[in-house]
Amino acid sequence: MADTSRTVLMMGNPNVGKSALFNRLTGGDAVVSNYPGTTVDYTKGVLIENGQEYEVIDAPGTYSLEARDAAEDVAVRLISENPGATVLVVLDATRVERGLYLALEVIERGCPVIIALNMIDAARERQITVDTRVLQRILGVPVVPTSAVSGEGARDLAGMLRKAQKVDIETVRARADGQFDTPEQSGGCTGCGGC
Amino acid sequence: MNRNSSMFTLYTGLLGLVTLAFGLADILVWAGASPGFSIGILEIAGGDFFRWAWGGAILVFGGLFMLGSLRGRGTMEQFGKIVLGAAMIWIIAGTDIFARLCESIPAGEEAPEFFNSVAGFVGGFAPPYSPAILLLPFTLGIVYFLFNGRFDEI
Amino acid sequence: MKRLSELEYGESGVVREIRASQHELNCLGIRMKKQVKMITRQPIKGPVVVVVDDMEVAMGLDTAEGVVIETGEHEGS
Amino acid sequence: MALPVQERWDLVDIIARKTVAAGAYRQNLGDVLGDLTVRPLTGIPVAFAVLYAFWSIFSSFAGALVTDGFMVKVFDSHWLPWLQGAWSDPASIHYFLFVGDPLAENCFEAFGMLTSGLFVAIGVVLPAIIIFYLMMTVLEDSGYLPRLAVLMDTVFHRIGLHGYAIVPVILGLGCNTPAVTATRVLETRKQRFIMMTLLAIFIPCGAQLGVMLEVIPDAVGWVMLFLLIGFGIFGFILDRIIPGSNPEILIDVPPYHWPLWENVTKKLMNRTKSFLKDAVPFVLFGVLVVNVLYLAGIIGALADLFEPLFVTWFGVPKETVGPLVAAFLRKDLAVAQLSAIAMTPYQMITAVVLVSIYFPCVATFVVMLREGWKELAAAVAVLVATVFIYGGLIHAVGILMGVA
Amino acid sequence: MRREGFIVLIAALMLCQGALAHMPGADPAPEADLGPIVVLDNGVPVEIGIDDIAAYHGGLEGKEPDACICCVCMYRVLLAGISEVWGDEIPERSDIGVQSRLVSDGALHTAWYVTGIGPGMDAGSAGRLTLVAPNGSALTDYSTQARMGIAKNRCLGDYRFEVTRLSTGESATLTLCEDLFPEGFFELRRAVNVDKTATEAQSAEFLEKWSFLRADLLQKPDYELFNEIEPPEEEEPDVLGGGVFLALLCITGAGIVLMGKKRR
Repeated sequence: MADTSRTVLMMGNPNVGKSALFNRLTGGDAVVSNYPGTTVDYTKGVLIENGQEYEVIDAPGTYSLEARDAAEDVAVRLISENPGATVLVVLDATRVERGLYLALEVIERGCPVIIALNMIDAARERQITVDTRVLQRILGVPVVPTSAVSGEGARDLAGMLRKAQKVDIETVRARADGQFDTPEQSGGCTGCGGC
Repeated sequence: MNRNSSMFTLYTGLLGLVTLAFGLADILVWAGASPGFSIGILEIAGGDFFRWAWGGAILVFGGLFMLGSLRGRGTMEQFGKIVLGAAMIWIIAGTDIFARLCESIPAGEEAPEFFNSVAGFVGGFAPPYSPAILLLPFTLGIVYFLFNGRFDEI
Repeated sequence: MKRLSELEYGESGVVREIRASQHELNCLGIRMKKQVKMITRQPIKGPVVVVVDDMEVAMGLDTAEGVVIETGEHEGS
Repeated sequence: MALPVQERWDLVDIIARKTVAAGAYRQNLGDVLGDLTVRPLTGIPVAFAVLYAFWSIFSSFAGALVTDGFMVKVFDSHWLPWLQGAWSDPASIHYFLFVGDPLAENCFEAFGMLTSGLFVAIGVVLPAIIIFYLMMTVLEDSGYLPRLAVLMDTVFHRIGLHGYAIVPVILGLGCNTPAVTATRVLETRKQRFIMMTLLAIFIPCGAQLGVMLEVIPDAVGWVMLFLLIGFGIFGFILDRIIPGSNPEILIDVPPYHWPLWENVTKKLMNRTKSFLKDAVPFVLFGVLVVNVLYLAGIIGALADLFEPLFVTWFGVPKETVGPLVAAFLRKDLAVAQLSAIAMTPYQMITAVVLVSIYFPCVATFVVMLREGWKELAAAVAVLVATVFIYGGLIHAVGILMGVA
Repeated sequence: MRREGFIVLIAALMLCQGALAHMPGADPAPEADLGPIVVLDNGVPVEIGIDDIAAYHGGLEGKEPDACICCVCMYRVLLAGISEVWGDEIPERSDIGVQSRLVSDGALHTAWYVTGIGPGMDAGSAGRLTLVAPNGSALTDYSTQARMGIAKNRCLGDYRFEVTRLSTGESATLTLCEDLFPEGFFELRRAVNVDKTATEAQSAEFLEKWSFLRADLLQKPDYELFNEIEPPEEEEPDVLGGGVFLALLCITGAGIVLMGKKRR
């Protein structure tokens, strides 16, 4: 943990496929099940992307940073212990709202954040569409649709890791209220899906 | 469509009744009403609590689920109950067949060799069968509907 | 107005008030103005299962009693 | 910079409204089945059917196919005679430690490290563990487990847990060590303590199940029944005497989907591997230590010491002390040893139940220690009391029924 | 008959039991899973298990219930013989005829008990028992001394029995297989029981072999005991039935998988 900038912490609600995504990213073997709370301890793995080595930590699922049980406690402790780490927030595309709450909390902590919109195939099946571009614009962090089951988007996600952004929550709020801060966005493409 | 639907209702009703009867027979034989019998290719051995009392109860529930689907209207839910009832049959029959499979692969304790002969292996699947296995072909109608998504029409 | 625990099978309504463990319920999608539908109530004071946003959530009976629901054909959020 | 909770939710709502569009969702068959399996009227029979399938496949595969069909033959007619012939000097200490009884005709009764130890580990326990984890994986990946949790909550809530405790319980039926870690899904320390203690005491591990199925197939049902009743009674008591809160269940119930083959195999491999790593050394080492203890006369001394307790209070023969000491190292092996002692069926059931509720194996101890030594100490205290009370209770029941 | 039996009984009690009866020091008999002999006593079915025999024999000897080799042997003879001759029918006691070259108390008591000849039983419904001397002629003197004389030189040939259905004359002859008896069994027996010249080691050896033989008699299937009974035909596996089933299973399974694939 000498160089925390190379640490990627995966956070997300329980049962959104964090572990499956972790396995896709690192080739590791975290345990995955179709019930919330399978991961009760963290798993570490290594991802090498463009010559950069990332240490990926798969945290237990948590709904918020106010821990409810011992497993969530592990997750909250992880984020405190790795202050400089990039946080990969995994959202379930079929249940975006719940994940967003956690994502906002993480953003408020001032961590560099990148969002994986996982289970995108399940969402399509359920005819739920998530506008990634708008989401990206509002949050100001890269959003990558993925499916850990089929592997869709996992490579994109790895490539985007270095583009994780720190954002100020007030600007998020401002953008959400409709005041898009255009110049900042259009100038440097922070990796929006549109390019 | 209407004719189809009433045919299907009749079919599930009959299947449910037979399943229910077989399940009850399993339990009764276990409880000692009969020392176990075998008619043609049907055999109810009784004896083992797990297989005949517990397994029989599951068949009873399977039958009840199918009969229960006849009541009410909600189409998806009705079909769900039918599938669940058939699943009970599949569970019992599946485990029965699996048990036969497991028993007919090795040669048996006395024999010096490890694997059973091909004839012995195939012979392990010979009749008589438990009621659940006999019901198996009759659930094919449900499988057909399952795959064709025809349950909307019921 | 009814408590969530008092909904009939298949009955749905809109959340108007959450009296207890609001944060936890919120995290699971049970929030103000959300449409919930009762799936099942387990016997002898067992938990209840409801559907919110096409997702099933199971909760204890006491928790469910703390959620006030307005029934009838109201639009959810 | 942090927002108040409510404002954060408001923000979430705004963002969600701008980005998410849900089309008309049509309920599919999976959803209907999901609902049906969580309703008590249909769900409970389904739970029974699943349990039936679980046990039936377990005993067909582990019992009939692998152990009886192949392993017994491999070990008894090939490995044991070869070892007995090849190992020099049947009267020596090392022969006793590694091969055991030179006259033994099967590996269960030889009690050498390379005979009974290896046979139990590879021939009996390994197939049991593999098939158990395979079915368990399919069950959890399909999404049935949370539904079972909801159905079980009614019962579990009465004993200070909530339905989600079914996860560690089922895991514990495979091996107690991952199960202890899995208690973290429970919320309060009270719940976790109750769960850990009950796990250590009343949930037999897959290794033990496999051996029971092999040596006392007729009594397994009774043993499980007694354990289940004990689980209920002592859970109820612990809930009353342990301070702390008992929050209610509050979980997502995910929709069903087909388990992915690669995920299942991967998980099976991992779990089996970690089991082999943890358990096999313990079994082999356990046999060795027990044999050394026998040679040193310690087991004999312990047997004399505890004889009054065992004979009068539990109603089992004094020879069972040896296996009970062995149980500390590996419970499954203790069951195998018990099977070689002559006793009545009821005594056998009592003894096996005692082995189950007696100390958990060393590996479980280590994991429990990791979760906190205070909990461990308390759990041990509860355990000693439980063994004493419940063992006596079973004996009393036996006397009342006229079978002890 | 009853009177005669009574005398024999008293004689048996009084005389040395060396050649005939109990085996002192033997272990209790092993558990055996033998079905009972079922006979009709004036139309009423009576079930006779090995424990009944042991109790009867022990009782006549004035001892604990005891299932000695001869009892067990005769029991198996009757069990097998009755099923050979009567098949599935249940014989009337009075219809059973037994000829035995084994003349020991145990065999005698067992045959008495089953055919209803023994003391304390209804002579009216009794069958017929004939003891046969080694030369093949029927024994007339059933006294213990006479029988002891024969029993002294017991050999394999003495284990020869015939069970007859008196009403039809159908009968089955049963002889024990040679390989049942451990090597040197009869010599040992003579040394230990008759001549009393055995060393302690020989006695112990005999005891062990005796227990072994009894366990075999109790536990082995009929076809391993008697030369006349063929081992049951190795049940020819029903390949056709199994094959049909497997074929159907495979075809349906494949059909379902295909249907599932097509749908996707």
